[in-house]
Amino acid sequence: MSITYLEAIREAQARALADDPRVYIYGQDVGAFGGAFKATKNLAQEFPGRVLNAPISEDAIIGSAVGAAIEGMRPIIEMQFADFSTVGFNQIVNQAATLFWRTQVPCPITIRLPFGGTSGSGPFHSQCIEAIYAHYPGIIVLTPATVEDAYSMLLEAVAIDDPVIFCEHKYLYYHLKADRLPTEAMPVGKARIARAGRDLTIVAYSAMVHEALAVAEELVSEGAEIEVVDLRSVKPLDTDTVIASVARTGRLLCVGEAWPWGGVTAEVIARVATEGFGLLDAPPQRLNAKDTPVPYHPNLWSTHRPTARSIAVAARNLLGL
Amino acid sequence: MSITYLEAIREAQARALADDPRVYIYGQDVGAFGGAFKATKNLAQEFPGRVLNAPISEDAIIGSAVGAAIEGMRPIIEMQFADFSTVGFNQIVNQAATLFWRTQVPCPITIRLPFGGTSGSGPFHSQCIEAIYAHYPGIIVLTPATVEDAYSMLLEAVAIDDPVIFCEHKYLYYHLKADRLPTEAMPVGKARIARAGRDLTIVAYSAMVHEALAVAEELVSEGAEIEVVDLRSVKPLDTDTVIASVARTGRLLCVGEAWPWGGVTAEVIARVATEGFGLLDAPPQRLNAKDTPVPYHPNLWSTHRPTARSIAVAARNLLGL
Amino acid sequence: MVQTAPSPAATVEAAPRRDEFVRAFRVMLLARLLDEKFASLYRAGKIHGGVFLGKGQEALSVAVGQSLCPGDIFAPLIRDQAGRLAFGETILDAVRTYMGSPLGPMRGRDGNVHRGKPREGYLPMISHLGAMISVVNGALLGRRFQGKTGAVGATCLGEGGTSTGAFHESLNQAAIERLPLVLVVADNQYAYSTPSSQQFACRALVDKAVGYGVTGHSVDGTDLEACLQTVGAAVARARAGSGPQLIVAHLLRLCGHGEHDDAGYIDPKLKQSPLGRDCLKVAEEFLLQNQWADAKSIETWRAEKIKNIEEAVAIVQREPTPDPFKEDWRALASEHLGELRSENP
Amino acid sequence: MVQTAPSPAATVEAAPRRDEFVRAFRVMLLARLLDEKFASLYRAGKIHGGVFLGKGQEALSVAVGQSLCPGDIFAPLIRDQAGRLAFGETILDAVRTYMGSPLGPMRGRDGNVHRGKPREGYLPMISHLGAMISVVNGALLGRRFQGKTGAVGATCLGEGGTSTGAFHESLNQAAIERLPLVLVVADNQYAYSTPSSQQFACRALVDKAVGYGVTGHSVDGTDLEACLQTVGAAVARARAGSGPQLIVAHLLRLCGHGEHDDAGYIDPKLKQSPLGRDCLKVAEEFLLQNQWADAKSIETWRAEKIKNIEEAVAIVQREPTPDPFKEDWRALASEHLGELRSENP
Ligand SMILES: Cc1ncc(C[n+]2csc(CCOP(=O)(O)OP(=O)(O)O)c2C)c(N)n1
Ligand SMILES: Cc1ncc(C[n+]2csc(CCOP(=O)(O)OP(=O)(O)O)c2C)c(N)n1
Ligand SMILES: [Mg+2]
Ligand SMILES: [Mg+2]
Repeated sequence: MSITYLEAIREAQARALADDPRVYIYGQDVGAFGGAFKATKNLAQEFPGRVLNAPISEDAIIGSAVGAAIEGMRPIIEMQFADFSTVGFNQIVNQAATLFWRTQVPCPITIRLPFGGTSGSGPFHSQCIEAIYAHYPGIIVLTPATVEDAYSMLLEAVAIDDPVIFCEHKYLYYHLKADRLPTEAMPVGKARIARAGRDLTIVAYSAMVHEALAVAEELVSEGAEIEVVDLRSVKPLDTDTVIASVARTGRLLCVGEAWPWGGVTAEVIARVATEGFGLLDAPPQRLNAKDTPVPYHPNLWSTHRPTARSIAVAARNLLGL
Repeated sequence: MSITYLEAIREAQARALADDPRVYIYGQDVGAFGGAFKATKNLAQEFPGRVLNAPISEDAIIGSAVGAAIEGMRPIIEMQFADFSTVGFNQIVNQAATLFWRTQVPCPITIRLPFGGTSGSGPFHSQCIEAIYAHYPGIIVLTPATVEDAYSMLLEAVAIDDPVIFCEHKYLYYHLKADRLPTEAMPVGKARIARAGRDLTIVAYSAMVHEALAVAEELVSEGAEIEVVDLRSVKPLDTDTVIASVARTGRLLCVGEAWPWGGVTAEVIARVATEGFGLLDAPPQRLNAKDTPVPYHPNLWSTHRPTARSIAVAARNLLGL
Repeated sequence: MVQTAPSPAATVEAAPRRDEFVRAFRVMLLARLLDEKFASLYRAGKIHGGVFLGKGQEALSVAVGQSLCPGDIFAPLIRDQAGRLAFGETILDAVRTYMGSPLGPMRGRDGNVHRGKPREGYLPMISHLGAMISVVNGALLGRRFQGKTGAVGATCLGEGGTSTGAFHESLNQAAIERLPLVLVVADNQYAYSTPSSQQFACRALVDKAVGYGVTGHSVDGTDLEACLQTVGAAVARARAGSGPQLIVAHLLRLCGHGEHDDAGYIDPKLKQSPLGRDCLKVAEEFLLQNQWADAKSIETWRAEKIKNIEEAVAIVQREPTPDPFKEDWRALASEHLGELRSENP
Repeated sequence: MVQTAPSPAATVEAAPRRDEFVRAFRVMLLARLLDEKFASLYRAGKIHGGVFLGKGQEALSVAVGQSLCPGDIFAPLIRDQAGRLAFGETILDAVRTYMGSPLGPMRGRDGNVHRGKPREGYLPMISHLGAMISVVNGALLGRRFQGKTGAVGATCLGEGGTSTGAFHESLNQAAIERLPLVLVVADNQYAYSTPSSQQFACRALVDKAVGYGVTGHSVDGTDLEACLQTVGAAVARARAGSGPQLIVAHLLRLCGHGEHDDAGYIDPKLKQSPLGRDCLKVAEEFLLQNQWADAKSIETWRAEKIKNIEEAVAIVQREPTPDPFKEDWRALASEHLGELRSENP
């Protein structure tokens, strides 16, 4: 048996629906059709009345989730693409994110954002916008990089008493497979050492973890042992694990698929520079997508985002190879 | 004669309207009433037909500005409060910001955001959200800290062929006065040494510049010479001026009124750490607002944001005082 | 409760109508007096930030609050002091929120009209106009999921707020899900300084109802009795399962947008028109005319309410102000997921 | 242009009508064939990303494009191949955009249906539904500021798109400013898989018009002649100064949402109903019946258009693909304000 990242997301939702009567799913085409990516395949049939199609009204979709959460429900919201969450932005950052702080009433909603670049998807179906949510207080932002995390972190997201932006990478949907679903999991908030090493720490998250791992593998032949830290959650961000890794390696490269200004890589480097300055043997470096919209043509797209190729260049530079 | 920051903004708009027939102003209550803050006072009367009231439709307000820009106009859009730009967010980051890159047709629109905290304004009338705009490609984000910059940078914003988010600080509206309007100005994109010093660089922008200057003044008596860099523009960010200052002082404290995660302070520190690592004699530090919504009560508000008091504590720590 | 002897005109059938009217009038009176107190505290510099009054809108607002039952959901807006009180808000909670008391429901974190108690179905507005409607929808959906029936959700908006995308998306959402939503629009002729002619171009706002497939109601917002009847009927229809109800009330804002605003832009002709009548005066005259109350009892009520307000203000003024060092500065319910770095110490 | 001899039925008055119809038909035919070519390129793996067809919507779409004049503004949506061609788009531009050619108007930066030439009044959609309407408004406002009169702006939307806040805000904005906007809604019964019953609850979408104070038109979207007449009349009204026009056309999407979608969810009853008629076939039959064209000429047209399409594809396939090293990777028009740091080298 083998299960994809996408199937893991479906399975997590099936389990959440089965285990907790407070859970329901709401989003465009999530009903009988099973969602644009089939992440809710058969769930409407298996859980009648609990998986609802929404109109093309992202603002109202999110707003209603907050209301239901106030009444004790635990909605899972599917945005058809992360990019479209910008029209529901206000309800996320000003309604959902402030509720608990203002009233002490928790707002347990999970907003699933199919995000990240895939070839040929262009400027409006490829964005990585985790940073704009992480910037606001009152929101948790998760970025699972593995099939196991897609499953266990989504289950945990539903259990968390705060709004969770669940960034599921569309590139990983079909490309990533595991043998089985996990039975135990690291908690949200903890980063993972995806590969141990002692010469350089590459901090990455979501799809970039796999690019970083490929580089670590590739550079073995050049004598470098690269440690790869998978952040898993970008807010909260597990600074301790990152700093402990840098303490071991003395060198930091932070890689993100998002735009440069104020992204995860800026936040990670700022934390390491302020809290772990003395551990650094060389200037920390970061690698982001280019500061333009995400291009449509594969030639451009594969240059716009970091890849194993460009990460390897940066890693070699940092390692003096 | 004396002129406030707010009046400077009015004067810049009057001059833009007078000098360029392509300029018009559109926003809620900007017409005969002169705007919620009176930033467009008398402009509708002085420039008939060119200062239009808008319905409460931020999405359509911004979208229409893009259309007019395509036809060669240079709209100035007033958001009543920066916080409400979140409902026009999509048109800013996905429509305006991508137009030039997609089509080579420039999108010269200026979006004025009255932003920043004032006592008693609470979670939805106090936000500093420059970072969410700066994160996106295709947008320029300005944060004038002085009366002179409010005037000259707004004029320059209108002349720039790209969407400009013009963050005007509500606290400075009435608190800041100058003798006259400037006749010449530093260009957008250049940071300013607001005060020279050799022991510590404090990088700040907008209202925080004045808090930083107060600290610099205060710490003179303790023997410290603090250099204050006013970023003026947070995107583009004048890394060269910041790094040159750090080269002189060896120490960096970056202060922002926004939330911590991925804000201007993260970006500045990441840049200095990656590009000017060797210049730092001590770990760089940053100071932001607390990671909660902006509180209503003055007691809470004045603790939530950095102030001269808290900046002085951080500065003393960095200086070993 | 009513202290006058039943007048000859008051037949047996009229008694409940009279009781309802008098009850509403007394809440309107309280709301007006409380608003006036806030205005005077504002002028005295005792309130930080803005003060937003409901002057001229009390009849409509009280009708909404009073038409609801315990267990219903209510998301009022900036001009709903009357509706809030009718729905059960205490004077103390209102004063505490305006003064930023840590003992109020918002604990000094949020203020003025941004207050509520979500656990009691009383939803605290965020400032973004239109944004509360879908929250009410969701609360009603939540009830439906839980098999709880019979509740209604009401929320208020100005005519300016109907221009928001949020208004549209949420009214449509309610219509599709056939939720028991009562959406009450006070067309008070202005959105801040912007006249309705620059806000919409339809002949009557209530004409929007048909485009959503919801029931539309139109009412004279200066007439308490009409408001009670129309809103009461709409709430009853929603409760009975007839889906969303859109009520548009016509009236004039009899104050500034906020207390900082002298509203010099309001067309004097409107003030003289029937729209410009003060609903509280109209209701008082109606009371007297019908002999449902006499001038003396009204004076007694007024004195009583002023006393209640002054007591509440006195209490709150003696309360501690929020202590930043006692704040946990945590925006998350999940304590273990909080971060405390790079912040203001 | 029309290659058949006038039939006896075609009176002198009918000639312009006939010419218009034939012209439109030929564009519809081209659009259908071009769409089919995109579908086959997609199946052959030659197109990256999605392919979105207008099958069943050509009559409506062509009517929009053909009713506009040079100097007008047009913001089409995903199912508007016909309207784009009628408005003047070349086959080459369409193919180049789908194939990501650097010589196309979007130069490989954007693709498929996201294309246009803003300088020519042809606005390139962003994906967010409803977002183009206010851009058209603004273009019309810009013209007004410049004293340029007589132009109309048209834009298209699906019935699903009417649920967006953007639709509402922008139609209201156009109504307030009384802009010459023609908003064409294709109610093709589904938004992706979502049937209209889960998208809105009003009896007829056109009932929304009254709530905005704009003129509403309803039309059978499978009937080319009706589309030409209704859209033509609406455009004329807008041009004459009657303010925004809302057109709702009824039809059925005769393809998947995109070519990845087999549309198995479409109710077979709808396919059999009059809504399910193929507008191209209906128009062809109408042509033949009226003897405005014979089968042979239609075949000739088809062959000619296939040839044009194949030529264009052949050209584009020989064109270079975008070269990332020739890209300037700059999102700003203001070169001096760009930043090139911390990016992918
Ligand atoms: C989305 C949004 N944009 C702008 C504002 C600023 N604002 C606050 S109240 C107001 C006017 C509201 O007018 P209306 O809805 O008619 O209500 P009224 O004040 O007349 O009761 C405006 C523009 C806001 N709160 N929300
Ligand atoms: C704001 C927004 N939300 C979601 C989407 C994803 N999406 C693309 S097309 C589509 C369905 C559109 O249906 P409709 O408007 O009826 O047009 P049709 O495809 O039927 O022509 C959806 C949901 C989007 N493009 N924009
Ligand atoms: Mg109003
Ligand atoms: Mg459709």
